[in-house]
Amino acid sequence: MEGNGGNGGRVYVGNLDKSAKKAKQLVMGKLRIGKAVDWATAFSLWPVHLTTSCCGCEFAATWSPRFDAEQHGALPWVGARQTNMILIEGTVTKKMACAVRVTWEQMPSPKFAIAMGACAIDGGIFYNSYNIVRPWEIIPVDVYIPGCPPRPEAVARAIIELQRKIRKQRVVSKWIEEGWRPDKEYVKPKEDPCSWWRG
Amino acid sequence: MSVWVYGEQKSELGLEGTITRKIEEDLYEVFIGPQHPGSGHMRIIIRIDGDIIVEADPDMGYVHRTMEKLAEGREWIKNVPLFERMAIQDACNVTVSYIIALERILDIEPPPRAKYLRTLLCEINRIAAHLYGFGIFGVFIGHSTMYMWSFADREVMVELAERLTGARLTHSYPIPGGARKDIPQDFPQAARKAVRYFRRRLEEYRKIFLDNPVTRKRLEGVGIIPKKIAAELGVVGPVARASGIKYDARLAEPYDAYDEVEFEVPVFEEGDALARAWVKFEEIKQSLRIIEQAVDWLERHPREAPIHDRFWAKSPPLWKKVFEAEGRVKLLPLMANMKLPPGRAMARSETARGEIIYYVESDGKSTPYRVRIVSPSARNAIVFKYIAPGYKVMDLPTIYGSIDYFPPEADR
Amino acid sequence: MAGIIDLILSIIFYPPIYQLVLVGLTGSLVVVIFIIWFERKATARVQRRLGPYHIAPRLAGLPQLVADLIRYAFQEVIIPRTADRELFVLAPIVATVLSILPIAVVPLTSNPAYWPIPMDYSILVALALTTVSPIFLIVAGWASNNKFSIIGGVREAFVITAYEMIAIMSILSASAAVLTFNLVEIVEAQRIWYILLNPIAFLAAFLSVLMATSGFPFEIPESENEVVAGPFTEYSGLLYGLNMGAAYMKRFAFSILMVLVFLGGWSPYTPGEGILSGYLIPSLIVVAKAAILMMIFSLTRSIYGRFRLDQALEGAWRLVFPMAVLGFGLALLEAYLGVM
Amino acid sequence: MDLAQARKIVEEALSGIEARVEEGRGFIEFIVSKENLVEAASRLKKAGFDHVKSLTVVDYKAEGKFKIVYYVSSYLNEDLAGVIVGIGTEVPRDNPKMPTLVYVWRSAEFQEREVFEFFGIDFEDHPDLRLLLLTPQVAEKRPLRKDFIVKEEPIIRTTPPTG
Repeated sequence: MEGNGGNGGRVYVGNLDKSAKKAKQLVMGKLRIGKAVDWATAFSLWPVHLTTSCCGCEFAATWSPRFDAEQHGALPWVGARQTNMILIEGTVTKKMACAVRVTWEQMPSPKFAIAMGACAIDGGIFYNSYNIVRPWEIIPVDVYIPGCPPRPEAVARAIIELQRKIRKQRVVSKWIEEGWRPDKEYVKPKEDPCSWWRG
Repeated sequence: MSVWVYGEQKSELGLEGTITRKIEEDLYEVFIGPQHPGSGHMRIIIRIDGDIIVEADPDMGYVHRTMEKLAEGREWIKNVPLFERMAIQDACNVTVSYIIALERILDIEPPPRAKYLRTLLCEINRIAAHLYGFGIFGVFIGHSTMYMWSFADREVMVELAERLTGARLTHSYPIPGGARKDIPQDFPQAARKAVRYFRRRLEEYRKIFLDNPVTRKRLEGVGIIPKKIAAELGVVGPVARASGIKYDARLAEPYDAYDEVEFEVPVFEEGDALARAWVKFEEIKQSLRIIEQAVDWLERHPREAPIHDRFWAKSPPLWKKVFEAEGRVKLLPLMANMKLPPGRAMARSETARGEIIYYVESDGKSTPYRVRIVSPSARNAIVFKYIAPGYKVMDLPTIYGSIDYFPPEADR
Repeated sequence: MAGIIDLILSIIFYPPIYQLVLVGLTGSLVVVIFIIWFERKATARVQRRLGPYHIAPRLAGLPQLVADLIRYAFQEVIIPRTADRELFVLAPIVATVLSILPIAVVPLTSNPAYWPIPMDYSILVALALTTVSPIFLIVAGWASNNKFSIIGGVREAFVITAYEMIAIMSILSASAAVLTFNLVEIVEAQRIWYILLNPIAFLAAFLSVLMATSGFPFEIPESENEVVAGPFTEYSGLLYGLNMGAAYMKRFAFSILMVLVFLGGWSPYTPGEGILSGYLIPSLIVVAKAAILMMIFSLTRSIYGRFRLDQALEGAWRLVFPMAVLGFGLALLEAYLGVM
Repeated sequence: MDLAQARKIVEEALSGIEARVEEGRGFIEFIVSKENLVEAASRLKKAGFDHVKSLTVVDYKAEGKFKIVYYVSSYLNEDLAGVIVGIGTEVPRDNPKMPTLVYVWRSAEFQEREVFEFFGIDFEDHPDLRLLLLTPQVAEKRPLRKDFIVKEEPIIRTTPPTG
């Protein structure tokens, strides 16, 4: 038993996992609202506030009045627990990789990732730097945006692409039915990105 | 609690910090960042006693992309886009001093037209960067309208820069011996229109942000840096000028056209967060003046290639035609592989956040032997450690926003 | 079998319950969806942008909150291993339920047949119920076992001390003026809306409600730049959705109270007989007025930043509290003169 | 004020301390021995140079030494603000140790930490000598030393790219 949450069988909380499973069967099997869930998630992609590098400038500009990505329902939000999208903005350094991975693990599924900028694809201008990692080594990326930095229009376009992907491939309803992302492999970093911190 | 022994000046300046890791264990330790809305790409480890910050330890390096090392392996001119990534919203200001250092080693002076062009883009960048700072500052104290307004108006300046250089942020505009492009024909009208627009908008900024009672209450008397301590900590830019230090690299060692244009350097005495906001606000006004003058000068004088003859004389006639038609200076391929004579040079320029310094050492090869960059944010980072203690937790975003700290620039 | 159905029906039609379901749950959900949309749109308008749009261009993005809620409902709910499991799950649920509970006791019509609970102290009971739900925000912050949550919870506790007295005092000033604790009598007594007779108390109540519901100059417990999401930092999925809704539902409950006390309740309309005229129309008027009041509340977001905690407390005790006292004194004077 | 005048002022301040003067473009620097560094720095500070602009270390691998120069200037004395003066020393590459100047110029604190992690130069008596930018694994390699090499693709290919 660990802490006070180990038994999970108290009367007034009940076994959350079991009841969640039952509710899932009821909702997804009988009511068939998978399509609505896909629609809702597509228009509610909230990126978490994690600026990894200088593409953050254009990230900020994407939510500025001129481009206003909030039109598409995306609202940058503060905490990792309340969001469902991570937008890697450019280079991820070895020190930042830990933060990226931890943030990704903190986010509740179903979650999505957009990698922004040339650095996030293959290092870009810093390709031979000794202090960077590729984001796809740490988290599974859904959409890549080329450019150094990409224009805000490109970022908005990536959000629309992701929306289209979610609705076409029914990513979220499949996640609810099967419990994992069918279109993405689980990425486990080869080496622990937080080893420098854990010592 | 142990106190630093601080030379002779200890009692005089009152600059007492506590040694990290030696403080009592029972204080509440809060990690602010790197995934935290109150910090950009950095972490500040604060320890709080009640609501008061006892110790703040900036933990930088989350965006350290090894520019100094990479520069040693790249050709001289390929380093320009590399260094630009330090502060892409302020690209021209950040790279112009590297170019000046190269010109000092090459012993050439750009033609006056190139100087004015660089000055023009520098000031456009400065306004854009100040507005960026204002936006982040606004969001840090919960004022989302300031963020949206300043980012909306920043687009005006970004677009102006785009007309001039072809890129939104990463212009790579200055090159050794000149600038990459002349102004387009319709640029002066657009620039004047933008200046008029900004003069009108700045009043509205003042009303909603600087004179807003809630904002004033949050900013006044927060993060005070007295003049002597500011000098001791070596802070730069608006932070120093808000503390009464009249230092601006544009005045101290005029580069480009800054000794010919008229402008003032706003200096405030209070040294608190509000004064720092006001410095930036007044600087935007001065930048508008400089833009007007530079545009007038460029319009009055005939178009000529804004690049030193050493590079331009060897160009084939076709490229001169390209310049006539498009105003674009094509670079010689030898420039990419250019070898600099051995020598050492240092140059400084005033970016939006303060003075940036390049130390460039050449050993006669096509790549630098050593480039040392000291960026304004790297010098201002020390403020967290010495100024934040003693203020409340809710003042930390205020201090962070007011010194306009930009981690990619600080970490290089 | 019939007995059970009767029992269930009698529970549903037990007046406080159906008022809670009809106005408290359904009404507040509709109003909150509208208000959050309005808040985002109005802020966007001030900030020269569009706000939520592409989700339903013809409705100007009105279903945005529906999408957000569905997304939250089907997202994983993470309960940290170090959290106090039971309290962590229960706190937001209880807080949400409690935040609309005041609606169960306020009469929304003058027709006695449709009063939820006929009693003479309805304003006192309603005010007492509003003070319970913030406790569970503190519980939520404590149960999360996260530093930011705990700091947020402590801030919430500080803010409670500041606004509670003011809210109670300024809203009770109306009952002091009419010399009754019965909300119906207070509404009936308002030949002129009480806001005109005692604007000071209204202003104090307005500010205290802003503080109670994290309205913008006082959005301190959830101040994102220091404490991420305050007490809700560790909450995800449905539980966070509940938390977020709770603040707005609380604002809705307060707004209904303020409408009854200051804005004449169902005032231009005189409730008659029958469920339509006796209950639905007057309660609709009250809800509509409350929605308008909430729209005014949401405008502060685009104008102000947030105060520091100590400044907010100082302002509350030094400025707003004397204002509430003054309003109360004014009410007593009015009672003496017999204005109402 | 130009560099020639600044040179006079500094030479006056440093009288009695043996210093090698080196001129670069845009700055002037005085190289003293390791033992005299703190004394020389204190005298410069008294002469009005109140903050460190840049702490520059250059690794001369062939000569087996690091050159460490504190480039200082003045804020409070507006005459001196226009010049950059360096005061520095040289330490051997194999055992880089030198006294800290934090107690003379507080503005050098973070830059000394940076030099420590990038070059492995040990500043004796530095109050807080920890890593600043790098992770321990990267800092072990001392990345800015010349024997740490990053590869760069040549700009002109000798063979055309295939495929």
